[in-house]
Amino acid sequence: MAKFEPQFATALEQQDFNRLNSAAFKVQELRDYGYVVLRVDANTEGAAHALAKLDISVPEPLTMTGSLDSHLVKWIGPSEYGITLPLAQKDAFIKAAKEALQGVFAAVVDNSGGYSFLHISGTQRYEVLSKLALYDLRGQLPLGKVVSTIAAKSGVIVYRVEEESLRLMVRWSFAQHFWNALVKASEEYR
Amino acid sequence: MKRLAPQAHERIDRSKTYQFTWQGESYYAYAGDTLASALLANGIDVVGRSFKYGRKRGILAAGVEEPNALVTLESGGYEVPNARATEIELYDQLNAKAASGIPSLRFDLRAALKPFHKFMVAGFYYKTFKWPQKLWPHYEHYLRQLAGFSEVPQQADAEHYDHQYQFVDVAVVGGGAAGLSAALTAAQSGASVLVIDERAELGGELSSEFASSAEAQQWFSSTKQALEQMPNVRILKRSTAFALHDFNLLLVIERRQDHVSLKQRNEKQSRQRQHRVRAKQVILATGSHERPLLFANNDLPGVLMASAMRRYLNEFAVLCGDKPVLAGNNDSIYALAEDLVKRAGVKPVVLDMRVGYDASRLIAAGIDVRQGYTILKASGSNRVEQVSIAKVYYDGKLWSASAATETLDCDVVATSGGFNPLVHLDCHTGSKPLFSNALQAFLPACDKPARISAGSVNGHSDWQACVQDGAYAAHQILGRLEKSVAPTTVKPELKLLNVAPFFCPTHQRNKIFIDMQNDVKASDIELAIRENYRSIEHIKRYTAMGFGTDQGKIGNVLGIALAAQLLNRSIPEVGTTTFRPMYTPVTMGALAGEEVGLLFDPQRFTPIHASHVARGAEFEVVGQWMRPWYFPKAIEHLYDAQSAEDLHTAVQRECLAVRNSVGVMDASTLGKIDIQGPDVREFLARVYTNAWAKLAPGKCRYGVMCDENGMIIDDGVTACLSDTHFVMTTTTGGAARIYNHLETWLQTEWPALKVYLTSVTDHWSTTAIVGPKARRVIEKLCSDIDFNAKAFPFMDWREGTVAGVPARVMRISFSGELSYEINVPANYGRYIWEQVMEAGKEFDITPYGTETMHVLRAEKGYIIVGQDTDGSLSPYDANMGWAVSLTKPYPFLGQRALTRSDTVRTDRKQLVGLLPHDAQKVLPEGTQLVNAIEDKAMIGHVTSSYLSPILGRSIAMAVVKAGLSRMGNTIYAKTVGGETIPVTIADSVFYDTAKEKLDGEV
Amino acid sequence: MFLIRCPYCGEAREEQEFSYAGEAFIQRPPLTCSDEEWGDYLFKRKNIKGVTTEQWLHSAGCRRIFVMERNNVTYEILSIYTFESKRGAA
Amino acid sequence: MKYSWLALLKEGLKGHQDWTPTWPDVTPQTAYDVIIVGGGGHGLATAYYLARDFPTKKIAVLEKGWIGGGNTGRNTTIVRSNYLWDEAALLYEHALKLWEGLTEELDFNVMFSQRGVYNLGHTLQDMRDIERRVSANLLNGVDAEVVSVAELKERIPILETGKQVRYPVMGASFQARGGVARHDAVAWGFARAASRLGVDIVQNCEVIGMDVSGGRIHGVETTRGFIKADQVGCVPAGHASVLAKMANVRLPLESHPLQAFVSEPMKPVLHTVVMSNAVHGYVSQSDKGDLVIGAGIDSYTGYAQRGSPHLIDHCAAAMIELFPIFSRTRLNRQWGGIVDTCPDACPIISPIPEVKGLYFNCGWGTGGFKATPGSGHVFAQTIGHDTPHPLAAPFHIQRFTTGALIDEHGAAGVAH
Repeated sequence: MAKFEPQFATALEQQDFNRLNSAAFKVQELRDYGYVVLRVDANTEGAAHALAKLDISVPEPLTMTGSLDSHLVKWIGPSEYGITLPLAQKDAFIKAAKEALQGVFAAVVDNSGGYSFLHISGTQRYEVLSKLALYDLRGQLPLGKVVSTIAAKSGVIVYRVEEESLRLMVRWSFAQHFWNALVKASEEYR
Repeated sequence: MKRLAPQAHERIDRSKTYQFTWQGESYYAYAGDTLASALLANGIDVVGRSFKYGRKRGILAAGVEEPNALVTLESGGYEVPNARATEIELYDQLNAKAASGIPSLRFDLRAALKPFHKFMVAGFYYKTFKWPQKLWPHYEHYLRQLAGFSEVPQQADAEHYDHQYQFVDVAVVGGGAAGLSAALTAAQSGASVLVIDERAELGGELSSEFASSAEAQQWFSSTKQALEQMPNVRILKRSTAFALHDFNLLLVIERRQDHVSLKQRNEKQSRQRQHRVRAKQVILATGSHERPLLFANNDLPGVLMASAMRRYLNEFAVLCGDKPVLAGNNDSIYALAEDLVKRAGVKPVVLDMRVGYDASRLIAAGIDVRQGYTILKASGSNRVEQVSIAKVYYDGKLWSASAATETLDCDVVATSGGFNPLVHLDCHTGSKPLFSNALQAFLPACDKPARISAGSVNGHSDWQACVQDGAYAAHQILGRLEKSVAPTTVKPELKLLNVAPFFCPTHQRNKIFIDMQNDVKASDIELAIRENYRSIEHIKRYTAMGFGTDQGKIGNVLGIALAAQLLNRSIPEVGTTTFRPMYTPVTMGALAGEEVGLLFDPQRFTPIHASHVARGAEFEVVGQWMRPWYFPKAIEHLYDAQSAEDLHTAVQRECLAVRNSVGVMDASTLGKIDIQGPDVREFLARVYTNAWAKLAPGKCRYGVMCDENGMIIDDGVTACLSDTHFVMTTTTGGAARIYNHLETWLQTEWPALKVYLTSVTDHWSTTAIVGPKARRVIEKLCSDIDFNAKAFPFMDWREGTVAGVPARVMRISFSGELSYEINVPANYGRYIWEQVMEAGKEFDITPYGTETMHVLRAEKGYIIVGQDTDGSLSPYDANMGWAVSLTKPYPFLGQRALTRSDTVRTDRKQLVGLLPHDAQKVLPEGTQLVNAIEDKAMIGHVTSSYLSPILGRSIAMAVVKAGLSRMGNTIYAKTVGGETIPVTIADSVFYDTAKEKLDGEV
Repeated sequence: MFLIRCPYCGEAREEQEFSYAGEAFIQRPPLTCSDEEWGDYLFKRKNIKGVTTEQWLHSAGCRRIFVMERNNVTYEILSIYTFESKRGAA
Repeated sequence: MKYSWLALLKEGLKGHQDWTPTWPDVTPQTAYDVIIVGGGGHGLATAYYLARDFPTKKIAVLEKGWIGGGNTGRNTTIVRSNYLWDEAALLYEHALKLWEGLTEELDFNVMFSQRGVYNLGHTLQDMRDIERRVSANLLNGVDAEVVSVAELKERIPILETGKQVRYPVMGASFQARGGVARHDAVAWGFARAASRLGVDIVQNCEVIGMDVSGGRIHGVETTRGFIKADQVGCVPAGHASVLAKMANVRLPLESHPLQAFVSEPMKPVLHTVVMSNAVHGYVSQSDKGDLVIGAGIDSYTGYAQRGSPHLIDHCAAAMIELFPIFSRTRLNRQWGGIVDTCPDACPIISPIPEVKGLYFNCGWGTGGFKATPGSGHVFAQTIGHDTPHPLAAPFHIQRFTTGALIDEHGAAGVAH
């Protein structure tokens, strides 16, 4: 058998990121994050115990707990949490989660490949995004908040962990369309 | 008519002279002019022709209500049809021509038909051109040529548009006295405020006051400055709020570049932007439009609105005539008279229908003021030259005019017949305006939550009251927003302009124009009522009143008042027609915004897409996805450089490669749903028609899904990972719909079922290796799975490492060949594809697209939901009774429907195979089927049809009435092209009926 | 143009995030029902002019389905609640 | 008075003083043989054909507002008959044949303009569906043809037929006999013709109750008093469910907003009707010069005659996709109708089994206007003979029990 060197690619690998790289508007695609969907009713006894073991405190609606360098737990819906974590830790986390939740009505689903992870910054970020997003990202997305909404006719998850930037997840298959929309919307600021 | 010497508060900049072209001739004007003021300043009277009679028309108004001065602006990709001269800001090198005139503004055929005008009354076409009916298209052809204003631009748009979503506490519509005052009060509380104004400069009608009131000027400057400095205030100028929808969704068009000369436009910026504003509270400070007096020939050029004449005078320093006659039924005309004396030294004749207004100041200044008089008729050829006036009397109900008339010479007539508050936005969500007798006007009801009106839209006439009303309105809504507010302001008293009741002279009503643009005359309204078109909507539709580009902004209320008089009813009893968006016309491109071209709808791509592009694939649109359709090979020619295979050639090659060796296809677009929980089996058994209780981990099963009507809506393979964990696949086009469908059932009907659904469509990339040599390819890439046919049988799946990547490999088949579907996370999708291509090189592995996939599955009789089914086929109809289990402990979706009297009929359309007698004849898909050559009664249609390369003949799938019991019968396909093709009904499995190929090369 | 307060997300969102999912609380008859009862269940809707009780799915948000009482003449939203709360109350 | 050029000439010379009411305003009598509820095109057509074919019956049309004020006056006026399923095609073809003689029949120019209707295809499946529909049309005696992209470009030069758009056009079906008509004229023409045959047309008369007992109808309660009748035909478009409720009948309907809009009037540039389901829009240019554009149905129910603006935006984008030169034209007015839709997108033309003497004609979805004369005719026959007209029989309400749906959703698409 040949020696294989798997090549890891992201959804927007083919795009020229220099096109969106100004002080006014800058977009980066983050390669090093995994995404795990956790479905569980945290109020059940077994679940509470397992979550504690995993060091997960369940966030309130539209908020996040944890941190990006271990696991950032996003509220997606009732009994549904999206966990962003360093890619290198993903498999171990899934294994640990599945073990901890053994016997509990829960689901742990790897959805890392499902998304493109974007980091959006620049002084005009809200001006650009307000052309595409149905949600008031400028006024209604303080630090620590996460929303699932629509932008450029694509479903997106937008969240804020830093003062000067936004993070956004868009499904892989929509990523190129979303990119094209960002390029067009930011044209006047480049 | 001329430009006056510089005026103190004019809005033109005389330091900048612009050249512009009108009707092919060159003129000059100043920065700050509108095209209308520039035309007036250059002495141009006739700017348009009317719709029906081709009558000469001049500029009537100064704003968006203008019905006459429609122009075609620019050309090519910058052409603007039907633009109003009154709203075009002049820029250098502007090029405009009249939008009307057949063939020209100077000579109009419709005007030449003058002897026939008396027959061309409202609705005359309903009574004529009837016989013979067959000739109507010919009449219509000529009538169409006479209609319409501008041409549609001939080129695609050179500019682009965008949208912006805005979220504010308070949106203020209108930047006049009331709007600015409201905005300031609201902003001072800390609320976020958006001010929307349609003009180039804030101020609205207040600007006309600057000339006479230093106080107004000062208030304006300080308020404007204050607002501009507040960080919580955003001001949108050149922006029209054109619709107000429920929950205060205010739609605004901002004209970002229309005022810039073509050379200086910034192509990176949108031409116009649609703001979609969600405001917690809306303040409507939309103002009002003046309406004219009615008299015969009131449409002559040189007859205009008093407020327009005042605006041209004060803002643009344009005097519309040296010998003005001002006529009105309210106090406002006196302000114009004063300004004319002060600014231009012109002494107008002032006619006031009423008596009693104290005009002593004007009389003392030597002005001829005649109270109790009005105009009955105007005359002139290209422009008004004379008016006949008469004394009028009001008996408490109706006006009458004395028989004796007097003639005055004049060169301009300015009239005011009262004001129409701009209630439009308030009415867009269904509110009905309320008629005020005191104001002789319809006022906004403002009876929907979270909005309030302020200023002259409420009937206020002096600017101080508007300022006060604006502050009052802001105060009201701040209370609702729970913002800290400044001390209470009081609601200002209404200062009445004492508008006299409606009057329409009784003579020559066929010369009195109610709706100028559509040539609706007073006599047309009389005729409509005579013919029993008595509802205001009937009157409108019969006469076309208010149908124009101005949507009756000037004429409608006059028409309503006349109708009320003729019907002997009150104005509120007659009511208004419905106000609907748009308030003023909106560019189609601005509605669309950026979502045109490729952004019209998302294009979805698989992780392998770039590889397909590199291999020259042609793509097929499936749902939103772009799927490879076929992979044409380049063909070398002796002389030409190169061309590519056509669809047919490529598909033949691809099919044979799969059947004889190995092919590869991208199956990533199939929907995938991860299903977990203790009740998964029961859930699957409820949503699929077949049984799921015994499917062991490591196994896969095909399932058919029905709706509650018992008809097939989806199908796919579901793999069992463990007793509590399954992964379902859905059709490509059905993925989102089925996911929602399943969630809905789970959440509403079966909340007790412990099942979690997660869409993982995008996470997995799927590469299918298909063909007798598939095993040999995959074995080169994966060593930790035993691919022996016995160890890894059909409909099993295995976890393993493919080319170094953890993968789920499923042995399922949509072609009847040995097939492995390799599922890896999307990040490795393209890599795996390329590895497979590399490993398959020695077998000449052939990538194939959806077309070949379709042929291969049709050879095996596998259905495609949506192609072979259309929502009217049950599993039994599809000959898939084997996939229906009626013995499950709980009914599946649609189970009950399968036993209805019509659903159990044996003569329903059923899915069968067809073999054309001529084996080279491929039936067009969709072709209908009949029993006998001459029959017209259809018994079914062809759903799928191909030339099968492996069989060397044509095959088809079809639905045929009672088809399953008619094997071997000959029936006929009736093509659109007129052919009748004999075909034999056959089993739908055409190839490898013994399933010998499933295990591939042994 | 609806602005809908999702009871799970706890804040108002644009209509485009939601999918209308038909009349709420339609009783699903048992397998033993008559053709007529099944036909009524499948197709016959109250189709009220006035206040309707309907299901909406927050399809682009939390993917939960909830109940909305809405006046389909004035387009006023009278109340929004979850199925759980209804079940709890019943 | 017969309408003609001569009449116009005579009246014109007299100053148009002697024109008589197109239909007289009447006060309702206390009893009729047949009451038609709903004074839209379908209701007035029903009354006209009833009066014409059953001259002994005394007939009234009760309209709650003004005639033609519902969907008749708010649609995009497209007329065609190229439906897929036999039942629908035969019904609409029956209507189209009546359209072809309607102006003469009614002595009122309804401006029926057979300028042809194109239904565009944008995907391979669209093209299969087109082939299927055209093939069926031809066998049903409905004129139809499949048109290639190259041919489309020849016939409609302003149509974008290039490949560099999101959903390139791949071809079309064409019905040459399809076209448009003047919507208001249809209502007025039928009203005039019906009233000349003795039908009472009563405006501002809302039905607020039905007298049903002993399994049959005895009359209707209205805002202008009780009116007795043995037969009541309801043709209330979007309000069918409201009316049915009065007789304690449930219908398989949902009423949704359907939006449309028009541009400013411009010189003629589009001489036919173009429809596209895939990009969601349909357009023709009126004789006045307006581009008349129809958008999609809002997903929710609504009786407010307004819908959501994002549908309008999407439809405008669709129009620009098809006709890039429309981008700079300006839209003047938008509105919404209320369409009552059946689960199988086909109408109900049916006696009500549980109430003798009560009939419903409803559920036309977006297909109502084009059916007006045919719908009126078969409904009149159904009421007159108290048994379904053969063309109406498949549209019996019973089909929702047996499952014999006529599925126009499947392949034919939904926009009209």
